[in-house]
Amino acid sequence: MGFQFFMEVLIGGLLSGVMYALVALGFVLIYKASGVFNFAQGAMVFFAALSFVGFMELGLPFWAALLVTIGVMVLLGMATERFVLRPLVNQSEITLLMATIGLTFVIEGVAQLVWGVGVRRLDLGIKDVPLPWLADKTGIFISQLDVFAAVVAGILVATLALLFAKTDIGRALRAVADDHAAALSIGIPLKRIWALVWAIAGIVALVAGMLWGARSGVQFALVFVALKALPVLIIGGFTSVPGVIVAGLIVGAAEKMAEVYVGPKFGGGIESWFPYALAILFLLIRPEGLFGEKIIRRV
Amino acid sequence: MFYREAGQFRTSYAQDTQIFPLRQDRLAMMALLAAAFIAVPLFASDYWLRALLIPWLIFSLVALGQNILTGYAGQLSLGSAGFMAVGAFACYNFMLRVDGMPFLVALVLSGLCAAAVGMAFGLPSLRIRGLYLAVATLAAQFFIVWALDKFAWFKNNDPSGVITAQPMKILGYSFASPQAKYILVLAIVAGLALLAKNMARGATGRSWMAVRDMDVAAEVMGLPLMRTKLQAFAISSFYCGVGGALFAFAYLGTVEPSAFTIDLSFRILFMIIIGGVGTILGSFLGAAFILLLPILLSVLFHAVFGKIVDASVTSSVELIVFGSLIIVFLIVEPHGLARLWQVTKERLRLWPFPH
Amino acid sequence: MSIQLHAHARAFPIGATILQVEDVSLRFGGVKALTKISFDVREHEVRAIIGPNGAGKSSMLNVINGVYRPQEGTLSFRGSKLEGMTPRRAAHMGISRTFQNIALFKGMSVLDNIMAGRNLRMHASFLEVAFRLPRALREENENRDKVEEIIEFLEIEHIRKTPVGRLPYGLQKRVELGRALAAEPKILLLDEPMAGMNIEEKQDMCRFVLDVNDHYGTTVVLIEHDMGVVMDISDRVVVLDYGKKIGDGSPDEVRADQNVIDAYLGVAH
Amino acid sequence: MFDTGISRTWRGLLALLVLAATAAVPNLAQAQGKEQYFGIPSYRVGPFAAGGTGFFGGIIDYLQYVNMKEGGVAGVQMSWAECETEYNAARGVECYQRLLKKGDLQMHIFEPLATPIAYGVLNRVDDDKVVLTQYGYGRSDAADGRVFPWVFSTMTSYWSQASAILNWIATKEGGVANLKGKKIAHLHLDSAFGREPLPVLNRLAKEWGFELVAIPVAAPGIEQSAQWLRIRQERADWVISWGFGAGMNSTAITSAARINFPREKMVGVWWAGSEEDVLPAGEAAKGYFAAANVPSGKQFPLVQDIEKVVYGGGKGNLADPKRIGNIYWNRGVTAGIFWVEAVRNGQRLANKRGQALNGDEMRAGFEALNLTPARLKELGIEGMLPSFKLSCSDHEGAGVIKIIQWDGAKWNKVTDDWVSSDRKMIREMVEESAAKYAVEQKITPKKC
Repeated sequence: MGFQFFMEVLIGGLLSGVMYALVALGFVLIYKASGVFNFAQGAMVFFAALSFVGFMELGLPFWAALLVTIGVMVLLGMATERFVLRPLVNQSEITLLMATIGLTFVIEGVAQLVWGVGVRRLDLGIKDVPLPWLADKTGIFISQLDVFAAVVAGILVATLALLFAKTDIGRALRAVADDHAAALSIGIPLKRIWALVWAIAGIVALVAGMLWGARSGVQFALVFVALKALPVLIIGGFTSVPGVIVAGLIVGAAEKMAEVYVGPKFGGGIESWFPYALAILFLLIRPEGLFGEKIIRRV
Repeated sequence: MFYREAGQFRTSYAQDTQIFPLRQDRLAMMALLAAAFIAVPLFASDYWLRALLIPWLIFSLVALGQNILTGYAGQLSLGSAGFMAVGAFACYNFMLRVDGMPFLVALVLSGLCAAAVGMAFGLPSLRIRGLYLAVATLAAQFFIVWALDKFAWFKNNDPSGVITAQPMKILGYSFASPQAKYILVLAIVAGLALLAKNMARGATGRSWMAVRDMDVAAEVMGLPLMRTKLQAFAISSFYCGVGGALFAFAYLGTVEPSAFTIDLSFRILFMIIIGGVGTILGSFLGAAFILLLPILLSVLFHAVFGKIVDASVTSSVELIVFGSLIIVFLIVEPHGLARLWQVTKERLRLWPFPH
Repeated sequence: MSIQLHAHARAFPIGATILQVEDVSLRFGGVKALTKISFDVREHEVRAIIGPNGAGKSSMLNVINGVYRPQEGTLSFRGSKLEGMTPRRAAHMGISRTFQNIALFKGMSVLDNIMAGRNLRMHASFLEVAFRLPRALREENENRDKVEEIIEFLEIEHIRKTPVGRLPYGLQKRVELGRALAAEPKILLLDEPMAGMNIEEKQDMCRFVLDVNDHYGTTVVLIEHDMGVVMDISDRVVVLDYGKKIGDGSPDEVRADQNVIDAYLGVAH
Repeated sequence: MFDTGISRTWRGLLALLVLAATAAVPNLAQAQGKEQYFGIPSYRVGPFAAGGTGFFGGIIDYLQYVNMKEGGVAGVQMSWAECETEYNAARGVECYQRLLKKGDLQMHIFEPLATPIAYGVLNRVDDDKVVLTQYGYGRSDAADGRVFPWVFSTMTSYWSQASAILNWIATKEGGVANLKGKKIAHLHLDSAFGREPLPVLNRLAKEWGFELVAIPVAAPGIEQSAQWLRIRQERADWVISWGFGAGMNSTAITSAARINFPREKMVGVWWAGSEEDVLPAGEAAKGYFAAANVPSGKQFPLVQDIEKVVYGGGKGNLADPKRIGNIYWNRGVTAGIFWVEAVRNGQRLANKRGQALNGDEMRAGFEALNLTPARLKELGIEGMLPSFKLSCSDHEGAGVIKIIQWDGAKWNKVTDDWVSSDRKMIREMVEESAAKYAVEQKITPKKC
């Protein structure tokens, strides 16, 4: 049992980490492009999943519902850019953060007004049970849904990477991320880019929402996955996509290890703060996060 | 027309540095205090005292603490609810375990406990800044609540894992009636607010703001960054701690650790952003906005739509309106209510002559 | 103009060496910012460090007041070696400075900025301040006297209560000088005090620098890459290029130095 | 498609605006002179809204039913005002104070269905003469009416529930003896609520010789892989799932499936035993057990009648009538029954037939709650509530539960008669704990 169990904890942890990273990804995209710490990401995850299920309930087939929801999220993203961010441009980081929290309330309210407060389940056709063959061969239990989620996350990240690397939009994005002023000066439509990024973040939220929803139901509690993403973010650095992936894996594995092997000594439940303690440790070593850009402070 | 500084000259630095250089302001402040201490207890209904004014004062105090740290010293922190919890549980235990412990002493001690904890969790601020620090301080938030929840000793092994505040007695008089509670809280808050104002306008405040605005320059001028930052954390946490103790003793009565959630921390940060970063007044205005606006909305909606519309709808709409108002407000006046007030005053000075 | 200023006998004749820099080398990773720099600063003199952009002038200043730690070489203050300098220690020793790109406390008024400059002279604890105990009040008023004097000296009475963020560039530079003076420094380090100024502003600044030197006898070490102004106001000049010292001496000597001329060719001003 | 979403939103807002005009219309109850006023601190948004809408909807539907069916209690109309608490202590206290007075009307019963809010007002109810009912939650030792005269943990406290659940597990295992050496995991929300039953569980673990493994889950509990890895590591025989909120509870079930832990070996606290708690888990929830203070279903005559009268009359409170007969809604109805029964008793005892009651009379009426089998039959709720009576010293009364099982579509009761707790032991513990509280708070227990 010993080693098997260890492997189970490790792999399980890593896979949970992927789930965290999925949420953190949305934060990074927006922060990178517009310097906004978008606390509403959690609400967006909830809203996206809820809308998707809602449309299915209205009788839309899976793919149609998916497309429509993507449409919704894109609209939401653009609306946010137009009505929240654009008027607040050049405001301090905190002000922007606070605005996104206000946005959180709005999204939560709209979601519950439009779709009601009922709890729904989301079936992606993959059962959340251990991979049979793995269980038979090694006795190690790994949920196939988690594996599926990991694969999806991988594809998502790969697509984004491609988007950034190969397309003009991507190049523009990177330019914006590097230096807003410069980007403007070479004629990149900043506002359009921001809207685009918010739209992409919305889609990322949808993916995260669907996977989380399939795992633990589509319901208000999905809002709180944002909290799981925060330590991941500071370890990975607000501006680094590979950063959050790695950090997600680290946090996932570490927190499970801690909860299973150390937790019992303190009566358990240390998962609530352990990732943050871990994050602080990382920060003390690298204040700008694992992959974040080094902060150079000239005199 | 009467709001003028004409004929009021400052002949000494002391006069120049007083809180209200204008006589009119001084009079207004006195009137306000008189009203708060005498008129309100006499005429305000129990509902106003027990449900609105007492919590408002308490949260103003906490917001003040947050403002010292974030507004003046520029350290973005999300641990305030945690520090409140420390204060609440410390006060309970002092009252419980030291017999004959005077309430006010317990209050101060609990503030000191919070200050100590605050300093400990402020240490990362020496190396981490901005949003990174904010998220890092969440560690305080979660760890404190976890610890208080986990170890039964803090709750005197209460099987339900809650503490029940002891009656507040000062010199034999027990502050039990809403009026008495209100006056006690008001006195404490007013006193601490004055101290905060003194620090803010004195050398202490200058070093905080220096660290906030340009820490390298501050250091080059010989300011000890570490001491200044930790001092800010300590004082801020002291205010939060006292606020937390009052929250438990003068407001909720019976509390469980999980009453001090991260959501509360966010709301407190909200209060200072909406109210005005780096202003004493802003803390009070912001607390009013964040605390009372949702209540106002729900009262309004129930009054208007009452039983006619499904309450689920009104509740959701309340949420939407609240969120939108926050966004709109941040757009219209990103410097907070305090700035708004200042501007109106400036206008008043020149009125009726437009500048 | 400065010539005249120096013509009459100085209130504080140039004295003994107050600061000695020996074989200082500074590297950032592989990049060599300073290599084996040595020079001295005498009491009450105006010492300029000049050189083209990227010559390592600012680095030199940052070494002097302990923002950077040189890998090699030593600093000695009044003959005693300085180990492990830190900005705070420098401040306590009476070294204060201004910054190339203004580093004022934007949110605070001119008055508060300069008052902050005197923090080393305020010893009241936060409790004394909070309760406005005698010592706190006394310190506040005494230091305010000094600060008002400086404000007068720099002719910025009219903006006393204005948040520095709202001031024009030139005035901000002046306030920063005021903040540095507030500490009543032995040595005043000025990092390109005239950068980005127009002629009048530059002349004002020159006047203030010389007056400071004259009036308080403050030793001034200033950086400029614009030779013109510097030559007039400084007693001695060190010339750096690519982190190396290529000249040292009176303005006239330096002006005549071939290396210096070469270094400055191409970077016409 | 988004348009439907938008237009719905707009319709919502529009509805409000339109209704704003007609808001002046006074509500029926107020029109009549005599009315008994209730304050309803509901939560209809946020993570627990699914339960809140059901429960408070049930209460309102029953009050409405009493008004429509029999014109109130002896002509006294039931009236009520609602207030959104968001399951938040501070908001809840504000609601309590707001609802306390409505014009010249006074609130005499407060049921927040939220532990933090109950605590927030615990120290206020005595002075305000408000009966604080904790329907299946809150301080277990509040069952001691001598120390908590105004608090009623009717009808089964957490401690009784825990003991009853263990009794049932014991019978499943074929007797207490067979529990020796078995392992029972107490998977609980890491909060006061989650730890509440530990005194009982630990004590019985000692007495019966099974091993108890307490495994806390940090709120909100939508990520439990670590906890279930521990359960797998410990090789637990049974898991008691002591969670709150659909998020945590459904996650507990799915996480069990992830390690092939048999759902037939899981028993949920009744806050983990509603439709909302299992639906998100889908297939995985099949076979999952839960405790219930009130079983689900429409088979009860009263429920059918409410559907006919209230919803037939278009006065139903549930947005989605399909939820009639759900656990939370049924619970709400029975809560309403307690209130109305209290009013009936109160009118009788104070012989104020056909008049509104004051605080003391309401308290007396509630304390006189006596649901005999005959009465249950009259009300048409046989099997929906156990037969029990309260007394001056015993504010709990029943201390029994039903065990229900999810078949993938609905809850079925597995025990026909109610599973009882160890009444004697629990009472001892209650009195002991209440006494300690009395000492700490310098309360002199009143004589009974």
